[in-house]
Amino acid sequence: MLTTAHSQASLNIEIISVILPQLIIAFGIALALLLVAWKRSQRTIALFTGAVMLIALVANVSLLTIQPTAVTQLLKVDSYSAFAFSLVLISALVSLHMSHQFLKAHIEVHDEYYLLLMLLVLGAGILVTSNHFASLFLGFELLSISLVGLVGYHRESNFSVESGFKYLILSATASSFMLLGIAFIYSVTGNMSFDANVPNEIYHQQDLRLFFEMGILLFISGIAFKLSIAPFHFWTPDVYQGAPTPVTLLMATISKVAMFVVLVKCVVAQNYLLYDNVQLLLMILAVASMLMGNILALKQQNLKRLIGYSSIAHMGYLLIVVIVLSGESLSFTWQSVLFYLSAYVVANLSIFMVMAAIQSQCSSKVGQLLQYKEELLLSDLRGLFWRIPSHALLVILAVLSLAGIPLTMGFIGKFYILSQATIAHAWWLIVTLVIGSGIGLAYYLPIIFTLFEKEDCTELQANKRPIIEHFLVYSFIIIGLLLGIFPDVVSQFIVSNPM
Amino acid sequence: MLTDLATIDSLFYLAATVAVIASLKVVTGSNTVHALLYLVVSLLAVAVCFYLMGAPFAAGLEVIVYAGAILVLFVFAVLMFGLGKDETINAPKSKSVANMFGAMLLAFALLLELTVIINNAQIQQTLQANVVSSKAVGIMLYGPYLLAVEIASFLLLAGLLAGYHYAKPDVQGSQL
Amino acid sequence: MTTIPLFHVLVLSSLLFAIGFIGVVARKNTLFILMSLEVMLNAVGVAFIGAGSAWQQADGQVMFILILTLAAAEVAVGLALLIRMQKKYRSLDIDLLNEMRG
Amino acid sequence: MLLASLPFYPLVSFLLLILFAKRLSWRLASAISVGAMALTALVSGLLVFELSNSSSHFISVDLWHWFSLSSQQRMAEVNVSFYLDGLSAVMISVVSGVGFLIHLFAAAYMKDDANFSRFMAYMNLFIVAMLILVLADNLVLLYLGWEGVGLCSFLLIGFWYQEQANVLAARKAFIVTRIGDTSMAIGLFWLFSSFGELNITAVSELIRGVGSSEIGFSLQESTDIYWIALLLLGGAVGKSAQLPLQTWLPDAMAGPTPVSALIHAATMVTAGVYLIARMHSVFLFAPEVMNYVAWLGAITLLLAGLAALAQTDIKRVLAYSTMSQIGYMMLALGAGAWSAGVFHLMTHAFFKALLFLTAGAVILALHHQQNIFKMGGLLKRLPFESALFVVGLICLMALPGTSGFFSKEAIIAELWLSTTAGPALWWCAIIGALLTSIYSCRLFFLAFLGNERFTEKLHIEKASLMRSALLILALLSLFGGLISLDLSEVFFKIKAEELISVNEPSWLHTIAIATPFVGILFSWFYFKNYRVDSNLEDGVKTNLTASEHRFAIFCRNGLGFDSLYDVLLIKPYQLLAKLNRRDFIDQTMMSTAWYVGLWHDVMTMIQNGNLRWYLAAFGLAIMTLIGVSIL
Repeated sequence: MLTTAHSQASLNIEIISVILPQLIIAFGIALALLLVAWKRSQRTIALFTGAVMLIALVANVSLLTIQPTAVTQLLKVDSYSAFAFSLVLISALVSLHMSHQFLKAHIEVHDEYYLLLMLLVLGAGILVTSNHFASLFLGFELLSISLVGLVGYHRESNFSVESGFKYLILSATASSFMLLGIAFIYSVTGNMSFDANVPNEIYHQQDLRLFFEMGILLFISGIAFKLSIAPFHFWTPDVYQGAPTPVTLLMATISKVAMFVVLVKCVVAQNYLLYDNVQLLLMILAVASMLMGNILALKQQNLKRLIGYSSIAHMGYLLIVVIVLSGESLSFTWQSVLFYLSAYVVANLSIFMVMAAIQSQCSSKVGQLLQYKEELLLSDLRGLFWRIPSHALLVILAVLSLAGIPLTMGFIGKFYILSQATIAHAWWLIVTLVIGSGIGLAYYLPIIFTLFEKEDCTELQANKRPIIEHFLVYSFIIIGLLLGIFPDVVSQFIVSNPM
Repeated sequence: MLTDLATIDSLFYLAATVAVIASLKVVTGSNTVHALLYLVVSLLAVAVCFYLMGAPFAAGLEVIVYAGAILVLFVFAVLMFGLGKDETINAPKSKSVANMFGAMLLAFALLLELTVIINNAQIQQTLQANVVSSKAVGIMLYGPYLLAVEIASFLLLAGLLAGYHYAKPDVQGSQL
Repeated sequence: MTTIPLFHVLVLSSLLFAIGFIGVVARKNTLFILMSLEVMLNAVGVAFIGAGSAWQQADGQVMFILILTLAAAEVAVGLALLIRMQKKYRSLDIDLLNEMRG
Repeated sequence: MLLASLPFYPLVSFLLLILFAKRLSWRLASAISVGAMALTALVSGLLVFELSNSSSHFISVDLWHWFSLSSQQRMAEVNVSFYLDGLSAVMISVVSGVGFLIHLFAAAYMKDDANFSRFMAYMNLFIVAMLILVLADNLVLLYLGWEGVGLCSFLLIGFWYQEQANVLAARKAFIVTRIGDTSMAIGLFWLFSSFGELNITAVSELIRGVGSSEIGFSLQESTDIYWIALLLLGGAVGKSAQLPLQTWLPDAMAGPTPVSALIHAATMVTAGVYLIARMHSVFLFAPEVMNYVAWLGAITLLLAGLAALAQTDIKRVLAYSTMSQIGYMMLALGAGAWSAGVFHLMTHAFFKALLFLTAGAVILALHHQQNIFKMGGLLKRLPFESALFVVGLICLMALPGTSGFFSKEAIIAELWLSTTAGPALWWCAIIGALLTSIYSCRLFFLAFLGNERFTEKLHIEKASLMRSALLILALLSLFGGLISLDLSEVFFKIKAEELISVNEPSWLHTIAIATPFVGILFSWFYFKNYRVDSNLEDGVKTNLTASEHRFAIFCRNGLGFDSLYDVLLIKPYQLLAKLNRRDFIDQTMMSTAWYVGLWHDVMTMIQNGNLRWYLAAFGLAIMTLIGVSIL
């Protein structure tokens, strides 16, 4: 009576090897704490973090073809989660490089930044593998709390407290809502594992059914908050704007990837999420996000806010896959979701990389101190093509991919979504997607125009750029080009699981 | 037996009412410290509810950790940094008897309940039958939920680090 | 089975949650918002304990303990932020925090 | 394989030019780009030769596997592979042949531009995209080319991006055509979801197979086909500037003239025609849509003809004329005269490229003066260009013997008896031909005859590159009609239709051939004051109202058309011209943009940065959702 069916799964070596990447990160955190006690140096800790993540990434490679394996009842590792975690780790590595550029100009040593970054990655790792509401909730919170620490990290910034508080309070509210939802679901089903079977009699008891449906709704709205799906998107642009650029990148990539993967996992496993009411709910959310995200982005001049709004729209597009999900084509669903997420992540990484480069270039030395450029306007991109063509090319690729122009990954991703939607005959969603993408062009294209505009002032000193940055920029150009032309490369990594 | 069940029920509803009223006082209050104390009352009432629902371990934790530790953190913060200042200025000055009476009534209701529960053997017996023991919770925590506990420790670490970063004094002569 | 109907426990929890949420929305003082958040989290705890005892499982209590850790972490960060806000704005009025918009 | 390499010559040239943009001299840059085009033209010539000699009706080549779409029931491989048959052979010869000539011309025309190599790079890129479009063996690759040409068109219209008007025109062109593109994309998805195939040949065979079998289509399938055809038509309408998405084309004339010639006359705008011809199997089984195509073509034909009459800018006249000629092609396609439509596409590419390029030479000579009211008397001053322009115009008017005559007559001949067209559309085509000759003559009289209103010294460039390109095009325009096109292998007929020539009145051909001459005569008198001399001041309006009494005199002279023309032509024309001045479709587009902008403003107000409002919105949203989903 006291033990559930899964409780006896012991932790043997085989199972531990499955969550090795997560364990590596966790040990990395513990070691980093010791390292801080031994020697406080900006460079050491940054290198250490990078090494830990690289090792985790390597450890993750062998998991890409793994059969679904349960690790206690909390986690379940399969090839999809491994793929998603690689995306997370890659984004974290890029962000780490950007963070190091951002932090190294300061005298103070920022150990806690790197620790929080690793904690964030750990949270994401738990989320993508979670198979239980408890681990979902813990991953969610680990992600949120570390992000709260990070969004307001630049304490001298005017926006530090504001964005910190906005994120903290809204995210705490959202997680309370989500928890209440989980509690309601649990109170009706008596099991918090994703694999649980929902007793049918729920639907005959009026009061329980009410709580059950409310539970689902609250749960989804909590997740929707994290994914910044309208109408739970309000925080997105503000926090994006206020956070330091590397942190915004983390929010735009890691948090979105992890949350979406866990949402799909949950929906796939718990088929009650496919009932009509829930579908209607998701459809409202998707339509609202596609329209609101695009419309709000329309005349936006602040680059980070623009990306924030566009992320709202993209999550709306992606939600379509969940809505039209059916039991038969699970592997296709996963393929679409992961491919779209990879395209989205690559595009975001590219744009943020350039944004960070511009920010560091535009920062001006005031006496001893480095005045960090916080606000990044669209006009700051003006003439980039004539100054640093490689960076501009990267932005063009990324923006085209986000807009879904052919020969980019974004196009293939949208193609996947649309073909799923047409199979399910979800015409309304398709129409909205098309309208949304149409509006989207009206703000994506001006970004490209701006790159080519002649700049008024050329006084910006051309700092010497670090080699890693060159390496990253060129490799992302190549990745963007190659994956647009040969998208099969990515699809091959997304190995379908025999369920 | 029936009467006893009815008693447990009514005790639960009483504690629930206390919790609701105290929570209302928390969100409507104007004096920070008063609101915090009402929050303690609310938490204690909820602890009684837990006890009546057959979760004595959770009830204990609610009192010790929640009311005892977390709220004390609040109180410390308020007192040490003078956070409640701007609110106390606007607080009503009148310490009317009715005001105190309300608070005392809530506390008294809880006290009454506790004595009734502890002294009534039959209630104890019924509760014993339904209890989910702390042993079971422990087995769960260190069995299937072992990873969750580990993750929770990382969660606390994250909270600690974030809190440390925000609260530490600014370094002189350095941006950031 | 306990004698208290699950439905009633859930109603209690929803009630407390609603009160907390109203507090979060309505209060201007950031400290009160944090307190109201605690009320909300506590309400969720009530729901979990109720559900756990209805099913006679320890899972509910385990979740409660996890929520407790969350509450602790959240309060730590929240109060630290509060202190910064007090230093910077000399006030705890949440409406001051609207520089970013549009 | 030769076929596989075709798009790579311009691609390589594009890469070279874009990489070494600033470092290349004019000579080198033009050598690279024109050389690549020459190679392309040569190879496509070889390919056409190979195709005509080979026993099979097509050549195909697989390059690489692009991606695969799978669902439970179906699995569609999307490959990058090319497919060449009669239809695409016509297209590649036009694209690479005319493209080559225009590159040749452009090399001279744009010589002094600072960004010369960027310009040539875009032109090459356009050729790449266009070749991919016409050679694609599946619809996704076709769509890629489709978007690619759109992008290049956008880049080239906005080539002189320092000027506000050009940028606006570029944006407008891109966005308006995107409306059509999305409709097309939806059509493709629909096609995929109902037939599970995206390969063009496979789709055609599938549809033909089911359609001509005993059972035929189920009700669901025929509705599907209807909608797919309609959505594809939407794409074609956007790209080919037909009603109601035509507004971008005249504005697109802001780009450099070779661009107008290449993209907005000869090749890209005919992509819609190509698409419909390519997917004719789908259209054949949706006769209603064929009928729409025909009517759409006819209406565009007439309206654009009328609009061309009222223009003052020489390039805009030609742009409207392009629209109207594409209307002819659409009409042909709608009537099931596939070969005739494609034939007209080809001849039109020749003479319209010639017209645009000559116009470009004239404009260059006149220091970028494009207003025809400020020209006049150019026949004496620019005899070479004028002669070529006349050649282009007589082809446009389809005077007997020219290429335009052959193709246009072929179209008109098939209209009367077609099941999806009929006499009404035949009359439209005739009136269209009449309009064509009227506006052509008006253009000629205004710009080349009469007194010299352009007083400055002409800037005459005797670049042999330009002139040779123009000459070849002129020859093609004159004699292109003699090329015989045999596309019977490409186009599928539902059943062998018996030619019932009994029903066809014998006077049809006489009228069809006579029409242009009537138009010429009409305008000879009607635009007399332009022709002969004039006391017209600078920048006179079309002043039709003023010349009303002249029209009356003309009528009294008794050609017999008087009352008919007055009712059928002049009155509606004035009305339409007035309407079109304000360009109300344009207005609708703009108001949509304004409306979206308004929504943006409203939504931005919601995003007010106030945390408590966000929280309240959170709660409100949940409350609303509970209301929606539970109640």
